[in-house]
Amino acid sequence: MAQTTTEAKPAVTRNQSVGWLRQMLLIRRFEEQSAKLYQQQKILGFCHLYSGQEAVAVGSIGVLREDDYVFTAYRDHGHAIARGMDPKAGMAEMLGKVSGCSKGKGGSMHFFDAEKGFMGGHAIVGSHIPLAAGVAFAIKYKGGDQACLCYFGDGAMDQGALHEAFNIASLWKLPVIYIVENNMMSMGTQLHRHSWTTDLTLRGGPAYGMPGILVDGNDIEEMARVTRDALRRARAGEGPSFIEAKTYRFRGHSMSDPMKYRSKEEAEKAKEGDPIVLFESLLKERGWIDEPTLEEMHEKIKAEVEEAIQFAEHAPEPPLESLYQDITVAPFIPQE
Amino acid sequence: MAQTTTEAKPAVTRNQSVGWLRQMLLIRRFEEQSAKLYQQQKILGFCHLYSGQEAVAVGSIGVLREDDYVFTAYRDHGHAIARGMDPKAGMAEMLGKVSGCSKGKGGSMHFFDAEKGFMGGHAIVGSHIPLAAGVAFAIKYKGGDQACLCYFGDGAMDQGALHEAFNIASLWKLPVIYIVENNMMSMGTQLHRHSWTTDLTLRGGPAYGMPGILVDGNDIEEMARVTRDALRRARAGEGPSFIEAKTYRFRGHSMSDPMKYRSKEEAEKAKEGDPIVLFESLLKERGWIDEPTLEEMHEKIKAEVEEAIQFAEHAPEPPLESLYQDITVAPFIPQE
Amino acid sequence: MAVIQYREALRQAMVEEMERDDRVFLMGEEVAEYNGAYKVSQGMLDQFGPRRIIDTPISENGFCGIGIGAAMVGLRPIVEFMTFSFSYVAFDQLVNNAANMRYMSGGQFSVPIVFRGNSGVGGSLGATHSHRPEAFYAHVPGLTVLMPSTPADAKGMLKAAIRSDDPIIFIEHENLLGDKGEVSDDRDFLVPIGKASIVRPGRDVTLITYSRMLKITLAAAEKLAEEGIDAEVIDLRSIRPLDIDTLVTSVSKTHRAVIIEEDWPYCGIGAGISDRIMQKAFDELDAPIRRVTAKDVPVPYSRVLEAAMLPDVGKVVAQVHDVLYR
Amino acid sequence: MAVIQYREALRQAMVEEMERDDRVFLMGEEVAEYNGAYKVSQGMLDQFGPRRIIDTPISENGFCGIGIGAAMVGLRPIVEFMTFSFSYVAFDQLVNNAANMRYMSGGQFSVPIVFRGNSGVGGSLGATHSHRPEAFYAHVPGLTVLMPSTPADAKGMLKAAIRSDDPIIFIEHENLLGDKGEVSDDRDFLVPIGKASIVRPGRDVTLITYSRMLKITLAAAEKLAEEGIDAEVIDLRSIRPLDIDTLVTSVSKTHRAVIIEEDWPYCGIGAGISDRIMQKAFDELDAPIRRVTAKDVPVPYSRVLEAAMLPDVGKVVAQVHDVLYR
Ligand SMILES: Cc1ncc(C[n+]2csc(CCOP(=O)(O)OP(=O)(O)O)c2C)c(N)n1
Ligand SMILES: Cc1ncc(C[n+]2csc(CCOP(=O)(O)OP(=O)(O)O)c2C)c(N)n1
Ligand SMILES: [Mg+2]
Ligand SMILES: [Mg+2]
Repeated sequence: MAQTTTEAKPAVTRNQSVGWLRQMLLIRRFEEQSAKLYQQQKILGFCHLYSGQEAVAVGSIGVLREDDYVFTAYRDHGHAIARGMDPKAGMAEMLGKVSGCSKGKGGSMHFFDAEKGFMGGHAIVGSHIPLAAGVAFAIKYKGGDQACLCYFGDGAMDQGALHEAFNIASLWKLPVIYIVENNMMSMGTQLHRHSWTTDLTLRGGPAYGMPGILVDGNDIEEMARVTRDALRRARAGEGPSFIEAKTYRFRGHSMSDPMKYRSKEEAEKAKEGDPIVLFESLLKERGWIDEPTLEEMHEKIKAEVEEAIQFAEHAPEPPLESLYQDITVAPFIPQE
Repeated sequence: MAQTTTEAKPAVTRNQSVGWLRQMLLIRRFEEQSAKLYQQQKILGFCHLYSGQEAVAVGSIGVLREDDYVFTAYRDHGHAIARGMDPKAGMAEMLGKVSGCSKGKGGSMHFFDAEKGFMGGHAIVGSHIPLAAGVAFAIKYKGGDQACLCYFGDGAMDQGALHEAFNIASLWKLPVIYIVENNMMSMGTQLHRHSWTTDLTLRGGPAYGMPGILVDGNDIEEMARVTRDALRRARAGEGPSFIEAKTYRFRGHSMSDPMKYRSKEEAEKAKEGDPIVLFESLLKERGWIDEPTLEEMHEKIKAEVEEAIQFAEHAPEPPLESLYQDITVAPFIPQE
Repeated sequence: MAVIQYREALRQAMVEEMERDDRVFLMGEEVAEYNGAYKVSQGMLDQFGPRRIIDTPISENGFCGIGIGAAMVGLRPIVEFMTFSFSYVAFDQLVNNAANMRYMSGGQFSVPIVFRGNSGVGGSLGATHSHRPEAFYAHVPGLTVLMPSTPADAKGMLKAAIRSDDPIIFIEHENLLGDKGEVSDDRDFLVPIGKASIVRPGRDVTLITYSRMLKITLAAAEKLAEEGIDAEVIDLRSIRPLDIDTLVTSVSKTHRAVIIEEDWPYCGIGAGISDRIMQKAFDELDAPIRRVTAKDVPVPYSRVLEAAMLPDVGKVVAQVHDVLYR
Repeated sequence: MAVIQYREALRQAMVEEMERDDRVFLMGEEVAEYNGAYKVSQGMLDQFGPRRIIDTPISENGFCGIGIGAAMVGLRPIVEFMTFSFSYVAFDQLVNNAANMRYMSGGQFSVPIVFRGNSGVGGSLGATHSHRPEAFYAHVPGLTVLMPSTPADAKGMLKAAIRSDDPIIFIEHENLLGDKGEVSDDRDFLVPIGKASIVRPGRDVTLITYSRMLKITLAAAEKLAEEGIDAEVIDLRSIRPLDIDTLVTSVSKTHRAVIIEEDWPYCGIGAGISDRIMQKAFDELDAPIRRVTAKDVPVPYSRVLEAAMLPDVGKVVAQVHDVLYR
């Protein structure tokens, strides 16, 4: 059974709160503009937007230390930005430019930022879940007290890789925190049609000897609180944790999804849970932010994303010789 | 949590009981003689003996209908014989003869008997677990009320294939019964070193919305009883079941395993739980069998296995042209 | 005859065979309620209902195994990979169970199943989503590998695949799905497995290709015609078994060959074909068999890098010039 | 120099590199307490303890991913497959994550990892346990594929692999583990990656092989010598990258080549090599490059069928006669 989250709100400072709101807004704006660039065919391939789920990444990454690690799946812009990736580098990546965070070789699904411990977006569902256990293994091997956060969707619960990694992580007490972002959809398949139960803590928590923590992923302070608990466990050598963050994606699965499977009412209703709106109200209520400051923040973010776009548009294409670069550390000998 | 098995013993007729004892003895003898033939290098490759675990297969297969199906892993001689495979065909297979149950192409790890619904021994750990769900799927698709029994070892709990199949079997309510033969060892690795918990019902039962039934696999009547319950569920369309049968393998993992990891004391102690000895005593206690009958049975079985060996030794090698046969149903065109 | 899309040809093949045979069903991610990630199964749920058009969880290894198990007891599953890149998480099921079951059981069990879905370098999908798996599967005896390049073949070959009693790896191409062409309405229109098609007869050089690269090859043939070079273009269609007779006949006429493929160069299909021609027709060759392949690098996201990686008309023409010593 | 087994050579390589570098560790099924399913890691748990010699559950996909993740942050894992046949359940991790991580991250992450274990037709192990995976992995840019055939190479190549900063597929052979040979004691004895070895110089024909088939090839060369045919025998050692220069030099001298391998014929290593020689040295060839391969069938259990499936001295000699037109 899921642990419910009944404790009092944790203390989050005003500064931190405002910073988190700022990050969520930045992600939202980044995604909205990405959608436009996709429609203009400046962004290509598969592109999955994070709008609606911002509180999950920002609230949990927000309580990490600089030397912790983060993995996620292909819906990765939000996590990268929450981890401090420069939006310029992200946008340039999506435009396939050499100034991108993966030199234009990764694209939307494969953001990387080694300096920030951002271990990548990964596009094969479930495939990165063992990788995160591997980083946690290395932390333990080296005797460190960092932790590794790993995000994935509800659909990834159905990949065998997850279960192999979970058993080993628990058996070896690895400092990894698994966060399933349960947006109730695996592409166009509703949760109850792909998982035998809609309570994912039954599948990922006690079944692997980990705490299975259900949390409202739209409540950023709750996200922070449960992640802090899990971090404490990890750093104390008590092993992995499993967090189910219930959330909702506002947009289609990817940019090519017309979302025919969703009623207008459902989408409208979901907007009521918009984590940004919720957090804005809360901060206003607390008197931690006022309308003018908020407006100024919105404007600054607009400008920041616009600057990122300009940067990306003007950045150079990768040179043709880079085709053969960064394949191996040793000189690469093409077998042609 | 595991359901414990506290009910009264089910009614098993005298005839059936004696038949089961006979089957267990036949399997034991078959395995002992196989060991000798392996040492003589008449049996090759990998050869995994079932001695000590007989009650699991015999007790559960014993309550199947003729039109049900059975899958197992590479430790498959016992299940095949319990399902009625002629020991001649099994022995000839191990000697690589064309009269073998797989025409000499499968060997010890790949016994098949289509007529008996024996769907094979399968040698990649975990790989047959989805196949069994597939047969169960076909049963449901065709509107039948058969069931599919699928055996595997505790080590197979660690393969992703199992978890993918379990979720789907539960989601689609497939008539499949999964029986983990928990002999506490995955090759040379003790259960507690490969699974985060030694209670496998935590990993395979409620975590997949199936009953997780723990049973003493050395108690053949208990095996029969829990399998009957699961069969009822399956035939009624209530979905899959997970049975953890605790048992012990008397011999090494395969014929090449010197079992250095095991103390003499442990092995001696385990013999006390020998399912054949237990069942013999029980039947004697009930007056269902007496010493002379038992001796006669032993003798007959010896003769039967000896006959199987003679048959196998004298059976012809596969003809060389069979190398290219039975690859595809359509005429096979080698790409040479 | 009607002019329809490659996508629609695939759909028709499945629909017709499902109407004909209740044992045939379609299973995969998003094939039912979503009507297919690439809309290949559009409307099929409406027509056949959820018993036969089945959405699966993202469990490729699991549902491929389920398909194989169902095939062992007489059903005839069509298993869709959203893209064939995702078949690598189910590699064991395809290469061990589908390919070997009949052999290992001494002929007792056959596996009449079709694994289908698109593949290839679809356009900035990056390294993990742009695989061309044909060489892997063609390497394995027990599997049959088909890759249609036109709507007509898409339909006729898929129907033949569904009627086959053996496991078939049926690989479509993302960039062909929207292509249009004439397709037979005959419900028994089948393209035989193992037969290549001479798409353009010619005298001077044999161009061997398959799937999406047929278009580039035909464009190159046009270009070469302008120079007075008469190229014969062969669309393999069947990768395993290979129609070696058609290839040898052609090379015995032209004495020169170029193989054009989207796959990597080393140990792939093109090398496999080149070797087989050399085995059978070395003395007919007036020049080495040249190849135009994708470059030996992971598939990059950037459109300029991706384009540089892939074969194009210029590269084909250059290799033809080379084998003609021009 | 000491005469040791191939198995022991592998062990020494691991031990020496682990003594040298704390970042190196060994992980796999039964590598620790059992001392290795094939005793390659004998005694290593005693020497290095459970922190560095680690038994895993039967979760190849899981622990390969764990190895890759650990390598991304600076460790240097050696991951043992009990046999390489079991790598197919981890195919995604090898082909997607190990091979592509550096490229997809624009060079930010490298994956210094060695995947090692034996492979091949080990003796009546049947279709699922006798895989020869080299062609699959050699097809993929980003991976390096090494296959030593002697104890000396086993040691020198494994040491080089462990010191490499890239993902290495290091494939041993079950039937070579007990072979003995002279091996250097020098703790810095490394066999460079990408260099073939001319095991027997000769003038008349080039025999190209690797791994276990070296023994059959050398036996065939002896036989041929009796007939006055002087065969040059090349042990590839490195499958990717291929030492094409050594091959071209040899073929330019002998003008004839036969490739001997244990793998299937179609789209495998031999075809890949044959094609590359043709590309570089077609004009040097006085005969087609012939091949001796395993038959194009799943691997049968029966010892007579298995023997019939595999290359042998007679088959090699016959193909040499063929290229020499005798
Ligand atoms: C192995 C594999 N199979 C299929 C896909 C295609 N695919 C990409 S995302 C996706 C849905 C995943 O849903 P979920 O895990 O819930 O994440 P979300 O998109 O909701 O964030 C699918 C089917 C894939 N990338 N990898
Ligand atoms: C995927 C895979 N990995 C490894 C092996 C080698 N192997 C065969 S049996 C075995 C142990 C399995 O133990 P368990 O599942 O408990 O079954 P038991 O042998 O006890 O019946 C191992 C590691 C294999 N056959 N397949
Ligand atoms: Mg989701
Ligand atoms: Mg066991």
